[in-house]
Amino acid sequence: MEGVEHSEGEGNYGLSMAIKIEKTFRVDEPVEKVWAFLSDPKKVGVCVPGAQITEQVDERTYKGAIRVKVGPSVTDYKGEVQIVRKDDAAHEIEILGKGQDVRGKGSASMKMTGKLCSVDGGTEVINISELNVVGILAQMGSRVIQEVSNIMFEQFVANFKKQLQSPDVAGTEATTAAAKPISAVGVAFSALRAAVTRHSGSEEAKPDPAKSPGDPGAK
Amino acid sequence: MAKKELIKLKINGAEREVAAEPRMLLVYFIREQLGLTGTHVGCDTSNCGACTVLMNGKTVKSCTVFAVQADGAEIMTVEGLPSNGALHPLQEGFKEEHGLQCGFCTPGMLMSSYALLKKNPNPTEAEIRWGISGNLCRCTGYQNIVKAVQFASKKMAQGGK
Amino acid sequence: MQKTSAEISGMGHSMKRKEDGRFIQGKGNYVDDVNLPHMVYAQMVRSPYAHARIKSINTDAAKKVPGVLAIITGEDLAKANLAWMPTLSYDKQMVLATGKVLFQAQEVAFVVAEDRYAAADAAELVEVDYEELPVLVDPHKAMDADAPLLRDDRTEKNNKIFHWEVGDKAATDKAFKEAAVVSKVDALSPRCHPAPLETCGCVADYNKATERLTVWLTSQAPHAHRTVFALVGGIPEQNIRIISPDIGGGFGNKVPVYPGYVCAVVASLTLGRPVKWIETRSENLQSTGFARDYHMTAEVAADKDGKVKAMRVKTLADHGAFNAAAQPTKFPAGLFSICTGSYDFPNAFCEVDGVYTNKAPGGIAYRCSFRVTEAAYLIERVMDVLADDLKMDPVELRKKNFIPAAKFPYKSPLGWTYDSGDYHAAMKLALDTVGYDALLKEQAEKRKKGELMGIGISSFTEIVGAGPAHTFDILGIKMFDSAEIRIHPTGKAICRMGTKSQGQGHETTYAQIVAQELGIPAKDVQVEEGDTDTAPYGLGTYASRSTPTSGAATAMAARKIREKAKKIAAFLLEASEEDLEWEPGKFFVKGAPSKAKTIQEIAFAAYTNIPPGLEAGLEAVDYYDPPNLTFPFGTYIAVVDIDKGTGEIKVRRFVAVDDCGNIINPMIVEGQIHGGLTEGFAIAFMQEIGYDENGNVQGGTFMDYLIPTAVETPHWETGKTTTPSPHHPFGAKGVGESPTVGSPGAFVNAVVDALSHLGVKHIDMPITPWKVWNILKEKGITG
Amino acid sequence: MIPPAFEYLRPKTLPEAVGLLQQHGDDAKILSGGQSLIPMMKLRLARPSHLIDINRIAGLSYIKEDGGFLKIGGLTREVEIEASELVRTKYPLLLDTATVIADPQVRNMATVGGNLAHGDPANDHPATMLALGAQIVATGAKGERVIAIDDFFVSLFTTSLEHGEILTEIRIPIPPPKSGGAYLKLERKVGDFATAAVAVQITLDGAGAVQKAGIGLTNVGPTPIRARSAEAALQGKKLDAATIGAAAQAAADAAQPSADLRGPAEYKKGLIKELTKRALARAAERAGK
Repeated sequence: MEGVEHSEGEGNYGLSMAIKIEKTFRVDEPVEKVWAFLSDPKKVGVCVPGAQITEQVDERTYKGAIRVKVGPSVTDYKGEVQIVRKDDAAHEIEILGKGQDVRGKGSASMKMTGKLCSVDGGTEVINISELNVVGILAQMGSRVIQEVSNIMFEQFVANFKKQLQSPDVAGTEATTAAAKPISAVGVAFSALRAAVTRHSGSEEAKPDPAKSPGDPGAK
Repeated sequence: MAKKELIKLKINGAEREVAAEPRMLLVYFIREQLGLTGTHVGCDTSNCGACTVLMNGKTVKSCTVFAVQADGAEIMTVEGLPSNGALHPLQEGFKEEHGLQCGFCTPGMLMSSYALLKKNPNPTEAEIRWGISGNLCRCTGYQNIVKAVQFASKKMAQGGK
Repeated sequence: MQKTSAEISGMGHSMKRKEDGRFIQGKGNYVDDVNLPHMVYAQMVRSPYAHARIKSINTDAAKKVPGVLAIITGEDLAKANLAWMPTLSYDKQMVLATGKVLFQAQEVAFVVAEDRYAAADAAELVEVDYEELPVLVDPHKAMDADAPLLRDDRTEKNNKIFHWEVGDKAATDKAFKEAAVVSKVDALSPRCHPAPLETCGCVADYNKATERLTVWLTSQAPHAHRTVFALVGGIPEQNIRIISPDIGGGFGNKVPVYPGYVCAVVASLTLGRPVKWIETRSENLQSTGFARDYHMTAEVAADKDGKVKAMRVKTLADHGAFNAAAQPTKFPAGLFSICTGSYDFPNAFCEVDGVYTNKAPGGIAYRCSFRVTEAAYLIERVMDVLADDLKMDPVELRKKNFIPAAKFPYKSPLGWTYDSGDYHAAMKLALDTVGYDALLKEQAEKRKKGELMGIGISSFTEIVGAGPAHTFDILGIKMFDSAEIRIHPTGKAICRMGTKSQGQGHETTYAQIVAQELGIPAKDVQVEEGDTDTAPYGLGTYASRSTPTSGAATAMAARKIREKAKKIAAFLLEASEEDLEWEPGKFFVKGAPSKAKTIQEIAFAAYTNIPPGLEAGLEAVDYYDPPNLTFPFGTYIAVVDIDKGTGEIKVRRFVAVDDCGNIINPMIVEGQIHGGLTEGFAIAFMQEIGYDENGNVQGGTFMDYLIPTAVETPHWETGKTTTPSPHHPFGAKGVGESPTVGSPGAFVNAVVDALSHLGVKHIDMPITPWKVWNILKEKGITG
Repeated sequence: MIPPAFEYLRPKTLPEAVGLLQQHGDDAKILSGGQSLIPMMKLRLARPSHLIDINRIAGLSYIKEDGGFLKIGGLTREVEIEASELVRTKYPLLLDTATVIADPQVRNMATVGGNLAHGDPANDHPATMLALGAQIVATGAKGERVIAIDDFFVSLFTTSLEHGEILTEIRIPIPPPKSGGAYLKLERKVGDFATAAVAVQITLDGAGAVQKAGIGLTNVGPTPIRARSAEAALQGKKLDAATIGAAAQAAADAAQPSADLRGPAEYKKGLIKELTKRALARAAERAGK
């Protein structure tokens, strides 16, 4: 089962920016190992291209940031990731991520529902992601948002499989430091250090935080 | 703020030298640094053509060119159309054929038409329509603008200029 | 009416426009061209959300940008009781958001800095923490029990703005029950935007020393705006001067007061420096007055022969987040009740419900006299549906039901008194011009070959020129308009008006009226508008009201001058007034044409040789209150060809026959018609401000809100009939909006006609190639 | 409307430009025509730290036949393509394409290289170059490398140009006799991106059968698409209605459009089918001449 849905509204209410991606994929690992990974936002977060978990707020809530880079366009979001529902027995999880553009141009949110099924030695991951974009990107980018989502999701799956198979996954905590960019779309990891420091007021204002020379995400 | 760059250019025949931030768009440079307000801003997505000027003889949307790129260039704006105190036949044509109403698109229209006639002194109606297709007008429906260009084309052929 | 010489160029002359000289030389003076010493620049911070609670606004980082002078938020304005302002429809609107935002691109903070660059950089750094709320974009859901409540500031805890109805419901329902045929159409007049090429903006300059505020404003109604500023801002009205300089198109967009204006004034009052605020195109499309968004249902009852018996209309009006419609007070749905159109309906009933949604506020008239475009489109559409239901030629159906010329003045079932009309004459001229019979033949042949061609008719009636004052006001100010004429000693004149041209050519046409009435050559008459310090009070230019109101006032003021001139002439000629006769430009003694005094000689005498007992000078003011509206009309015919493979529609021909009564300047009238038809074309085929379910604007820039270029725009063929208005001083009616009002129906009718043999009854605007292709695909014609 | 601040650099030579690009990293962008980049900067969707203006580098603007190729310099403006006699007489597909890009003012500035390097599937030249089987010459620190057009478009807005490389030349194999091409674009209005567009280049053999065909599709997927199955459907066949129909259907099947304001996905597929038919007919007519 695999599909992309781009719902169209009734009448003249035009297109919906809600993009739903359903995808089922298989990993050759036992279900418990996959569950341990999937149910930890710090680990899953690393698989989302350009995303990073910066802080754990409580048991179910994390702070994070994501940089979405499409060609010359760059959008930085920061926000929260929350585990809305987690069923260890059924291996089902619902995660809600919400971020505001750091320059006030909008927001993006994604609801991801993951369910694991044990199938002949491996695990089937059933993933439904619903993406909502608000603001200038949703106004201007209707022609690319869906493409970007598809690409990001494919990369997520690739990263997920790769991370899961890396030897340290089961034991140690996944690192919160930015990994090397792995994106074919040029989706780069970024800690958004400048934006965060500006927010906390600990550094003098810069007209353009994205260009901070110390940006660890820069190549 | 990035450091300012010295921009030296010739506008409507006059040499000017003004420093500007690299991000300054040519249209604001012309309007606000050089004080020539005939060139207008009508949109923010490079669609409307109200800001059309000639850069080295070719029309450009001056909202989609940085002023630094025009360093060393020759710029011509609507203010440079008349010669020896006489209106250009295109300017006459726009008035004679009622090719303008609110006047906001007119300078850009004139510059596109000017470039068109330079390239093609005797354009067909279709060629005129394509020639001004980078300029939006909300008032005239273009029909009289086409006539205005035809007026100028005829007048120039008769040695008007 | 006596036609004047070319030298005088009174009415009926295609005089070249007096205002063109500065525009063709790049010397127009638009608001953004105003450059004052010490002027600073402003940028609005806008909401990316359609509905959200504002948890906090942090301006610390923004304030640190070098050059930033002030950042104003809603809370700051609230301290001065300015966080909200009244709209033109007795609602209120947030100037800067407090508590929550109600539409995407709503004004949240106002950044003022030494230059544009600092203002733009700082605006990005204003941090607003929002909590998203459920978004309501579908007006049909606005009254549902589970719909989010948008306006929690109101006492009524629902999303309903108004219910308005007119007509005899019982009689109409009865007629429907008894009717042989009932035809119905659900038609959307989609949300669109006037998008004049110049966006809205202002330069506000408060002088602390003189305590005077001068505002250069993109205003179609400077006097009304001055009064609003005085009432809202508490500044004595004599200390406010509004200057509407050259305006780069208005089309209704520049009637309301926008938050940016108020903020710029507040910033100038605070800083004591001139503040320039010019919105970008995207801001213009996304936040300032939209038009239409009428969700309409029309039913027509008729007998078997197609004689109409009754009309019933039900409409849902989406007004967005605030009811900022520019409408006369007593008419929450404007003049929508003109929806019986050119047809003699014995009965009619019309009701409109207005609702709030999470969209930009507005409801202004886009080149339209208060909802007339919606009405004309609806009746012309439903008449075609009726014709199709009856298998009748739409031309025959219209002719059968036209209000006959002999019935004027005609009282419509919804309460209007049409002043004059001859609908058959306009229809005949249009049919003859387009060659209707030959087209019908061609269409029949093409259909046999499987080709798609359509002919669309629209025989519209307009209603323009509000007043009369007894019925029409905006915020209580009666809808008269004014003219003041002063004749100088050398016989030249200056004429000042309460209206404001935005490209209509007032500097020429008003001068021609003076020329017609006084014989002073139009070139010698200076026309000035837009400066509230000098012009007489008026309600401004929109709804095709300039000629019916200020134009009439000009004639009336000129006639007052002529009366005085007659006294002076009598004195100069040593004749009695009764013995004098007038021809444009001079009084002469009956039977002795050589004994004459020109208006110039009379003017000179008014200052140099004043008759005893008479005041010096030669001037007059007139505030004209029209006794009725005027009702221009016409027949438009569109011929379209459809490309089956791509769904593209080509407008092959378009014939527009207009009747706007007596014409001041035929060249200008034709130009107005070209422009209006082009806007109607865009509305029919290209334009829509849509919203997705999150309230994101779709069509918020010129990349997606499509303005046709010269390439797409059809060639227009125009024609005219002349049926003067019986009550207007020189029989004129107003024309600027007829083409926008009348043409969408013709375009849509033509496309539907091309597909009618496939069972298609209606397609909503904008009719894009993909909509057509989808229909063809569904019918198995393409794909 | 006010772009974010950036540093402006204007190298005089290609090596200098490449050096600057490497020195300033990923946030540095090449400014050639600027007609895609500057609008994005004005909306603050793009915020490069450095702009490296290559417009003053000599020798990057030319249109010439050389060594079996039509060679187009990376900095060649669209208007120069339109005005080229060589293009007009021998490369109708290229001429078709250049004349429907944006509007006259934009074409005076926009470059062919930029149109390709931007990697935007909505741009017009990519499909054309796919149909023509072009090659891209990229110049970097290590010198030039040639990239086959089929390997050039990687993903949305992403090409196989490496950071530090500049697109300096486009090479189009000189078409043999009995070749012809056409580009057909449906746009909502002049200046809009294509709702869909099709580029076709064919070469006929002596008997009038298709010897070689190239078909490229614009704005119907995350990258410009080469419709290989459609090309295969033509191979060795005469361009009768059945063949054209089969190729058109194959082209439509190759399209992966998304819905947007220009129309639903199904419509765009339908357009590809229709435009492919028409482009093939026009290309055949031109090839036959």
